[in-house]
Amino acid sequence: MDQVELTRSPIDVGRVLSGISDPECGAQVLFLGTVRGVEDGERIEYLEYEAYEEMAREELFRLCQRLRARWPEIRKVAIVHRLGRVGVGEAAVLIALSAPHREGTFPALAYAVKELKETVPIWKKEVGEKGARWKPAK
Amino acid sequence: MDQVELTRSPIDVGRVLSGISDPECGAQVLFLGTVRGVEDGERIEYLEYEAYEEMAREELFRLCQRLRARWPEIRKVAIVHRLGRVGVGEAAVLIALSAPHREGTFPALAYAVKELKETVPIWKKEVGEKGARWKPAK
Amino acid sequence: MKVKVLLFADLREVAGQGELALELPEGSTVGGMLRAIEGIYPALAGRLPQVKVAVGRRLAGPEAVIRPGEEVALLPPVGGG
Amino acid sequence: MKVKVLLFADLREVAGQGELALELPEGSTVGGMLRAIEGIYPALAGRLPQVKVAVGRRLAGPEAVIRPGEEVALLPPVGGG
Repeated sequence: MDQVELTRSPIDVGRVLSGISDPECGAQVLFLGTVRGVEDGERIEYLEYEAYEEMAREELFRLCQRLRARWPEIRKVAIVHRLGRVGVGEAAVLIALSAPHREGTFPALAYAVKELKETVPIWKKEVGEKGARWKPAK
Repeated sequence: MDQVELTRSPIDVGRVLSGISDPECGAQVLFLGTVRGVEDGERIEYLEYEAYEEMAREELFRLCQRLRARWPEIRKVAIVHRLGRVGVGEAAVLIALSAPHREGTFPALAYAVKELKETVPIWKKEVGEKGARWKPAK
Repeated sequence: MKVKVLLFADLREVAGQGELALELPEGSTVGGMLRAIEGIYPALAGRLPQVKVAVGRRLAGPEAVIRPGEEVALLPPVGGG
Repeated sequence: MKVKVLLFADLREVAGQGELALELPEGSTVGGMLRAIEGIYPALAGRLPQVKVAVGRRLAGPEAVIRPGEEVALLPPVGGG
């Protein structure tokens, strides 16, 4: 079961964790990407996310399919990404998954984060004291 | 900053995540180990955890030190483990850590979970429909 | 044929609009469309080499043919997360 | 010297008590203590080969000497998480 969400509201981690719980699963792993207050010495005010929403949702579901193809033991996946303005310290992205046992969940989570950053049409504008710039994935 | 806790109360994930947040950290990862309802086809009623509490706390702090030695970029670590009776679906253990960037956080989390299971004096009695047994780490 | 091309992020800002309305010959490819955009919107030209193109919400290479009515989008380097 | 030995999990259940009170010669080692326990508590003997010993809350090998007043514990295979 894949849950994919693009939202302009703060991410509710507890709700997402409840959503991936499963009586057959003993392992849940979660990545929470938050907005850093300083980048290369510059004080950051906020990030502004923009997406090609319809395609981003489809790419996120395709990412879930690739995850399940490589790690078939995964039971539930949830990916939530913020859009619009996200302040320092706030969560911009959450990826969580559950499986009966923990083996595989850590590389699966790492893979999911990397693929999200590299393949999903979402863009991030960083607004700091020196101005604003679009920041592609490193 | 290392937070280590042995508790007989349900684990509050939100509180732990708040505790590891840091304005310099963009990456938080979390492992939540929950009680499965079925083991090898047997319906499980609950787990009962017991610890050599003083030593377990010390071992958990030593585990945090080993983590930081291998992944110096880690900023905050939190490890919470339940003691006593833990019902099916409930979280028995939570490990969370934060770092400026995500690289390293996934293997660090995997290492922390493995080390916790193998080196910390905590024992688990599984109580199911066929009876009770002490279960060492696999 | 009329083709609507969606723009995002810095492309959208540079163009000052979220979409381009192009008139292309039937059977045009993605590569042909990019050359047309280069000619019509010189402000975008310098950024096009880094851009990926989605046709029908799927990445498409330069040889891909654009069919009438398909949704086309120019994707600058992504950076979610 | 008197040595208090903490028991946990199945060892605690098999012994029917959470600690053993031993009287050992000064300078006894962990290995010597285990042999003494084997003799005094035959019910525990079969489990001792799998047991690790903590002295002063640190794992200690069979040659380690137990000093008076130190906290000693028998640790069956652990299984947290």
